[in-house]
Amino acid sequence: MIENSFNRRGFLKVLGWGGATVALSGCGNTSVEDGKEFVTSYVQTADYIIPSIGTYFNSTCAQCNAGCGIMGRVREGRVLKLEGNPKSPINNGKMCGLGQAGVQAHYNPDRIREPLLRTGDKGEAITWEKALALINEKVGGVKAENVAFLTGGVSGHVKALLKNYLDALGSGHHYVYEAVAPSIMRAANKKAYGVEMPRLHLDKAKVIVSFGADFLGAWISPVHFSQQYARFRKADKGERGVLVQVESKMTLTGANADRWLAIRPGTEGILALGLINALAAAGVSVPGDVVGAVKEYTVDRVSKDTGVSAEHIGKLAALLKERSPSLIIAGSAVEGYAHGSQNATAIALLNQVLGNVGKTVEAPSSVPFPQMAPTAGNRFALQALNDNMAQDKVKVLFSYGANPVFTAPASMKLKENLKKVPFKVVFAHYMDETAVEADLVLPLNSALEDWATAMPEYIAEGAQLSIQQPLMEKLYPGTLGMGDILLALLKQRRPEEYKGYEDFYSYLRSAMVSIKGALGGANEDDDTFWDTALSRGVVKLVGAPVNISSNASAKGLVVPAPFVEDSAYPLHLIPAVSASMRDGRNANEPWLQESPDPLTTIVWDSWVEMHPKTAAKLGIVEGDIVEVASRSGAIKAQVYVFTGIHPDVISMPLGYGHEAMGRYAKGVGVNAFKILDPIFDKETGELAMHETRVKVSKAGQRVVIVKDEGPAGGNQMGRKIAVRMSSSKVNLSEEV
Amino acid sequence: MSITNLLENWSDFRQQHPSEDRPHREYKWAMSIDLDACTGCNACSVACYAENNLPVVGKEKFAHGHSHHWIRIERYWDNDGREFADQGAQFLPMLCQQCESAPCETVCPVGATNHTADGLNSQVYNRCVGSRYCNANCPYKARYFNWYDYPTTDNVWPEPMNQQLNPDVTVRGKGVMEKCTFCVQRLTVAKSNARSEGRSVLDGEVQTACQQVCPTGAISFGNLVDPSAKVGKQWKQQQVDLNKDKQAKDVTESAAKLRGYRILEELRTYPSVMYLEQLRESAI
Amino acid sequence: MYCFLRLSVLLVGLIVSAGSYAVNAVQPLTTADDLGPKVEQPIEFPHDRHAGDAAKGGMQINCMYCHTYARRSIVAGIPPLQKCIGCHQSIESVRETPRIKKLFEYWEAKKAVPWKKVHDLPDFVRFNHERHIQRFVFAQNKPVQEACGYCHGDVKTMTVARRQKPLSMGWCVSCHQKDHPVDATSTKTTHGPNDCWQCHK
Amino acid sequence: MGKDIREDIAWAQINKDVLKSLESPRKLYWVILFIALAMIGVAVGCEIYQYTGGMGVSNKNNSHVWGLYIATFIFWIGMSHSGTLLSAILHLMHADWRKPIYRFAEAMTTFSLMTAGLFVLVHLGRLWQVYYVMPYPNERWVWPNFQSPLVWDMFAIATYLSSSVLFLYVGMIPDLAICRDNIHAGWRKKLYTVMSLGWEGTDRQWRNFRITYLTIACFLIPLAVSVHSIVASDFAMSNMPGWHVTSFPPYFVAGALYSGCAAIITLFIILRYVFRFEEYMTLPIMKKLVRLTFAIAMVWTYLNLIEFASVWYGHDQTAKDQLIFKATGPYAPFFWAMIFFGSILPLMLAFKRIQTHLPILLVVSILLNVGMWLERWMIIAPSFAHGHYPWTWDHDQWPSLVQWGIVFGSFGWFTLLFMVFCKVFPSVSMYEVKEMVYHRSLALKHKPAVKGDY
Repeated sequence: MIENSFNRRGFLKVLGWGGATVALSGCGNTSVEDGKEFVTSYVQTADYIIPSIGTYFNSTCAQCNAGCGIMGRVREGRVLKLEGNPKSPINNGKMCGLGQAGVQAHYNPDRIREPLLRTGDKGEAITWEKALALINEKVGGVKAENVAFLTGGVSGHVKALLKNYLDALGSGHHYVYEAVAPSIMRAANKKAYGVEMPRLHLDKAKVIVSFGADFLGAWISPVHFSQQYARFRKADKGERGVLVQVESKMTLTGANADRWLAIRPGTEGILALGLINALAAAGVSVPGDVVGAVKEYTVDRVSKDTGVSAEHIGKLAALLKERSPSLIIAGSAVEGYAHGSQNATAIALLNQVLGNVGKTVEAPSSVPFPQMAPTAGNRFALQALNDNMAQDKVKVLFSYGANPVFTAPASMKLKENLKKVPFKVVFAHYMDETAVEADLVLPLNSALEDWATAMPEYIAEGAQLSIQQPLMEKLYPGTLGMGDILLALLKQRRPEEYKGYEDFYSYLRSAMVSIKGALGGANEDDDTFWDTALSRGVVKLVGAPVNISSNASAKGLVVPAPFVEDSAYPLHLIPAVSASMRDGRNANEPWLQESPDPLTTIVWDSWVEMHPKTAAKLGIVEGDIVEVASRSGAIKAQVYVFTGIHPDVISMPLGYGHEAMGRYAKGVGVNAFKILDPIFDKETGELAMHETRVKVSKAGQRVVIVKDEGPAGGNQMGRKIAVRMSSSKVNLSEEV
Repeated sequence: MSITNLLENWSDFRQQHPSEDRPHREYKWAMSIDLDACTGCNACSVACYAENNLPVVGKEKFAHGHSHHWIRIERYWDNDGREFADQGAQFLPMLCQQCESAPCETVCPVGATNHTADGLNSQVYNRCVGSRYCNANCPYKARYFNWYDYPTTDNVWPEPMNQQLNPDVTVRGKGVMEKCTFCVQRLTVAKSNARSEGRSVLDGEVQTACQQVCPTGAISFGNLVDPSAKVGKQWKQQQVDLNKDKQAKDVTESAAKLRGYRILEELRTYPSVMYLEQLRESAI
Repeated sequence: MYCFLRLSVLLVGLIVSAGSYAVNAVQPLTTADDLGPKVEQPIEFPHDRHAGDAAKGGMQINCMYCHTYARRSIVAGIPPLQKCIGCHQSIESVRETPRIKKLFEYWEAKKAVPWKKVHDLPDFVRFNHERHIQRFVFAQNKPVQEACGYCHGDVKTMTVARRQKPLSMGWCVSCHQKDHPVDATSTKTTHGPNDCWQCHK
Repeated sequence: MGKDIREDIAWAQINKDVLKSLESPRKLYWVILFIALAMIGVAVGCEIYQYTGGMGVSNKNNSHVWGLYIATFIFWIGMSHSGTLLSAILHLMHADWRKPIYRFAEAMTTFSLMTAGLFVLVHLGRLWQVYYVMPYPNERWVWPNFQSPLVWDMFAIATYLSSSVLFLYVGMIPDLAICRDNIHAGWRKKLYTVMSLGWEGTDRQWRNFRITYLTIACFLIPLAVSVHSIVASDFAMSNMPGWHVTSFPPYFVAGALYSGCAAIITLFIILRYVFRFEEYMTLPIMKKLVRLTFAIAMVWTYLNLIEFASVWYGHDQTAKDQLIFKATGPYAPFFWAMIFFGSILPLMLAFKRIQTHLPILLVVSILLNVGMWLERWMIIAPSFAHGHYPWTWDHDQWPSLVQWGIVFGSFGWFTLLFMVFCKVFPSVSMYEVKEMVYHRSLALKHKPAVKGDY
């Protein structure tokens, strides 16, 4: 591997000239054709660039918000494959499938290639100068409070520039929106521990009880957690950690649990309190007020309320008592209810009672540059923006890194409200559902051709700034990076302050160099510091640990009784966040569409998961098309029957059902966001994603599900293929 | 080659079983996959698409069983009729097992699939005539046929997606069989580098794409001939012998605590991939 | 009856003699020179001036001075324009010749010279220059021009390079396998490895 | 019960009757020819579509890589065995009833082999590279893989085809001379003149002819047995459950003879009608043929049962699962149809009345061959659908219309070749019928004549 200690600008130039004459080799079985192909030929080149040998450059993955370090293999000016950056403490050289598909986001044939201005129903290509001038004009023509900026989670220098721009406008309306984000858990953590994102140490735990946290699949920082999980399963001493997953719909993590407990939806808090009660009874020291608060949660009552057998509750309590430290995690299945905050608080309380705080739940580090610290998105932001739009308070709307038209439930009427906004600017990679509604669409560079910095919300150790750098020359001259656009917009407002920066790159470099002391480069000259930072891909920050509270207190904790039956809408709908689809932003990457869902092995479509009992009751078999109707709407999809789901629940994956975006995403599956009911968490006002009740009826059709699994299903038919044994028989410490 | 040469070297043209007296001398590439660490996340499969120029066939062709995933994740349930799959799933990454006595090699009419001196089961695309006999004889069904001409099929590699193709790996046209190669393009580079320096490839110097990406490190890969290689130590510790079709675990009572096994070993294919059994806690 | 017998004896004799010829027949090897097509290059590069013998007015520059990647990469590579300019900047005598003027035009436009491939291999073949240079030049101390010439012919007598050898599989194998039986257990044979995956990718 | 060949028929009459078939067949002949051409058109269209689009259009997949092409390939190979049986084996056994019918049976052998050969090409993913299968000294120093049963197949079929053509041709020489002498103009005259190799019927020529014919016949018998044994090893050498069966070679040979005999019955009836051969293709011959078919059917049934039993009582659970799947899974209707057509239906042939009832025999013989075709398909498809590896099982892989089209067209191709042959060459051996008549009349001289039925 060759590191990049060189003049960055020169490198880009080299690529430019080289890239222009590189013929694509490796395709097809062509025969000897002397004199037809071109030889890779450079004007100038660096010593380390050798034709046919890949050069690796470090950058940061932008496929989700986890901020893994990546290492792009570049050959003859083209990025071919992404590997994990071994120097990144988040992913230590490893990656997930979603991250691998980053090259397909970059080379995607459906990317927008030039700025488009709406004229009637069509988009007309315009120049960047014209586009930026138009923005200047529109923004100048309205009051500052009527300008709104909607973004996904942002951090780093782009966030700092964005803030400056909004300040320059005098508008404080920055809505940070993430369609699927653990925002209720953040609030509950803040309340219980004093921090929003405590650091979890799965590898130090002997028992993990996860209440619906899909930490191996799609939850917060899955690659990092997967690595911890590997050490948890096979610790240095040979002890094997025990994973118990409690949830209503099996996630990838649930599929890897030693015991997967199907629980009635929404009763996770009750089980947590029941476990505290059982632990107290077994002699674990529990503060008095907590004992008082949980004493009515007897095993029998909890078993009745949650549907988890008394035997398993007892075993789980015994396990937690015997093997310490343990780790209790509250995931999205817990927080998706009107009482989601209470659920999460109850589970945090269990952690505190078990004394895990400080052992497996640790304090994060403070971030030295708050202007670059991540702003975590939530759904409440969209709600607020939507209300403002409905009241005609928004005259100019910018949207970046979010696709609200796709991810908003139908009941929000977001699309209609959006029409009330006279001028909508969307920064986008694809003509997605939101871009289609825009008046001005500005095409962005892909993450592999753009400069940026990122500060992940969940950092494994200390604090760090991840650097995203171009791995190749821009594919299309008509795209720009978000940093460049913001800089250009700022030059309109504050020309004096920003005229010294030719482009975002020069801004970023001087900004980084100016704080090199805090970035561990105090003794280096500017060039050395900058080159080292780029070649590492991550810069360590010095931050102080913050305090974390381990005091268990049941103050204000009220967990409501389980749901009452709803005869009109008897089933709960769980919108599932899958590891590759997430909220649908990556749906146009064909590798992800063709990568089978781990549990159902379905590809290229959405589906309805259903327990055999429920299916039998409704007379449904696999492949039946059913109508799933909530109070807010109805959608149709194929049924997949399996035993990894509670009979009161059905589940549908999110991220499918695009009506625009591109050839691989459009028309694949249905959009489960649309039918979510407007029910909100009582404390935070977040949309309660799991609260929607539905009824299911057969639509009459039946299809053959397209999936990898054959007619034998998951049955091995007595053949020794995937084998399982009891962990007590094995001595892992003897193993290599 | 003249016929005389053919006759003289007949025994080397015959496919042979591995044996103690004909061991691989420098390299024997092998793998071990820890099913207790595998979470079934599919990262390996996507990485393989990226590394080996696998076509995305689309929904319709996938429905007809024309998918290309050299490494596929199989998901098994072990419910025994219980109401819930309450011990989770059993995930199994299945790839070409690079059998030492590969059933596919003996039946190929044109010799397009051969055993290399490194103990790999090679597939030469340009020699393949597409009789598909190798797939018929593969008990693991780990071979994938190019039912269509994907390089010229719409939306498989539309411009500019074709720029992502790995130049070190041939893009296969219609009518040829393909399969996992243990990332032979990486092995060749590593071997060449090592030879320039007058040494053998070191353990960890070369990784397969699936191994490199795996977040839990479930896949180990290396040279069985190298005594310091992790994979060799694993095989040894698990008492799995490349050249046997019954292992200690199958024979002796005391070896029941071992986790290593090879799939469908009784067919005497002598696979180069050892799996480690998944574990489940009995206290809960 | 006798006629039939005679006929069969004749037939058997024919078959046996044809067979015995076939058994010992030499393989139809294509080691003979096989001149490739003339390739039009953007600049008619005189290999003879640069690499030719001093007696014939050449400068005897080492092949790997320009084709510098040959010893460390699978391709020999074309030198970057920078390298041509590096020398020609200070060679005033030819500065105004048409070819050099063209060269400087490319340089001033910062445009790479679109050289065409003269020695093309099918896309499913991997040929490693590094291995061959390491073996012949560095391990066996063969003269560079001789080692390169095994496959590229006598380039130092040409202007624009032209393929001289067939570069076909049989031609490669004629070195790799001649007199050396395959070995299923080791790639270390004296005349190079010969399992398919060494060259086919 | 019909009459056997008359002993007193004049040799000239025989010539006249047979040569008539070269000139004026019934209208049905042309109808059949046209239908055959149309069928070939369908197949050619399908093949062009498959060639340009890729094998995927035939709707096979990665776990089910072989389909109807291989099944039909074996079917045609099997069909070819009857000709050898009738002309070579029965020739050596001096069964003289074969004489009026062996010619067309032999033609059938040749043409069904030619049809089978096409399926090898149709099946290949890259048929333009098919010459890689042949061993020829080449520039690349590469040989085919001599361990592969497919290479054995290639050798076996090539040898068998060339020997069959030779056998057919050598046996035809005296008849070609008759044709030469009786036709006086046109391209046919030239053709017969060249092909009869100057045959004049001298004693020396006859002697040499007999020896040559006998030698080839002796050579052909082991060849025929080995050909289908080798085709059987395509499967028996593999490790697929349902294929990995030791008894496959004799089972395949029996099946081959069976389908061949059934096909001869079918063609017998058709030729008898179309070319008005009632005088020569007589009912007593048919009766013998039907009895032979019946016997082979029972042998086949026995071998089938052996195969099932050895799997059922064996230790190979996978093979047993596979057998149960065949009998109960989605392929069950075809499996039981095969049992019915192959083992139950031939029991009808045991009844004397049916043995000479041509309409019924026509239907039954066709159904027997449907059963035999199903047998081949039931060897291929269920094993792929339900093999070693449960994850890749594929129970509902139905062949696409492209596959059916090519299989359908192959029958047209065979019919075309066969019908053109019958129109151009004498499909009843004139000289052997004469011999037969002569021998019978000799026998009559020594014995009092028996009147009435045979």
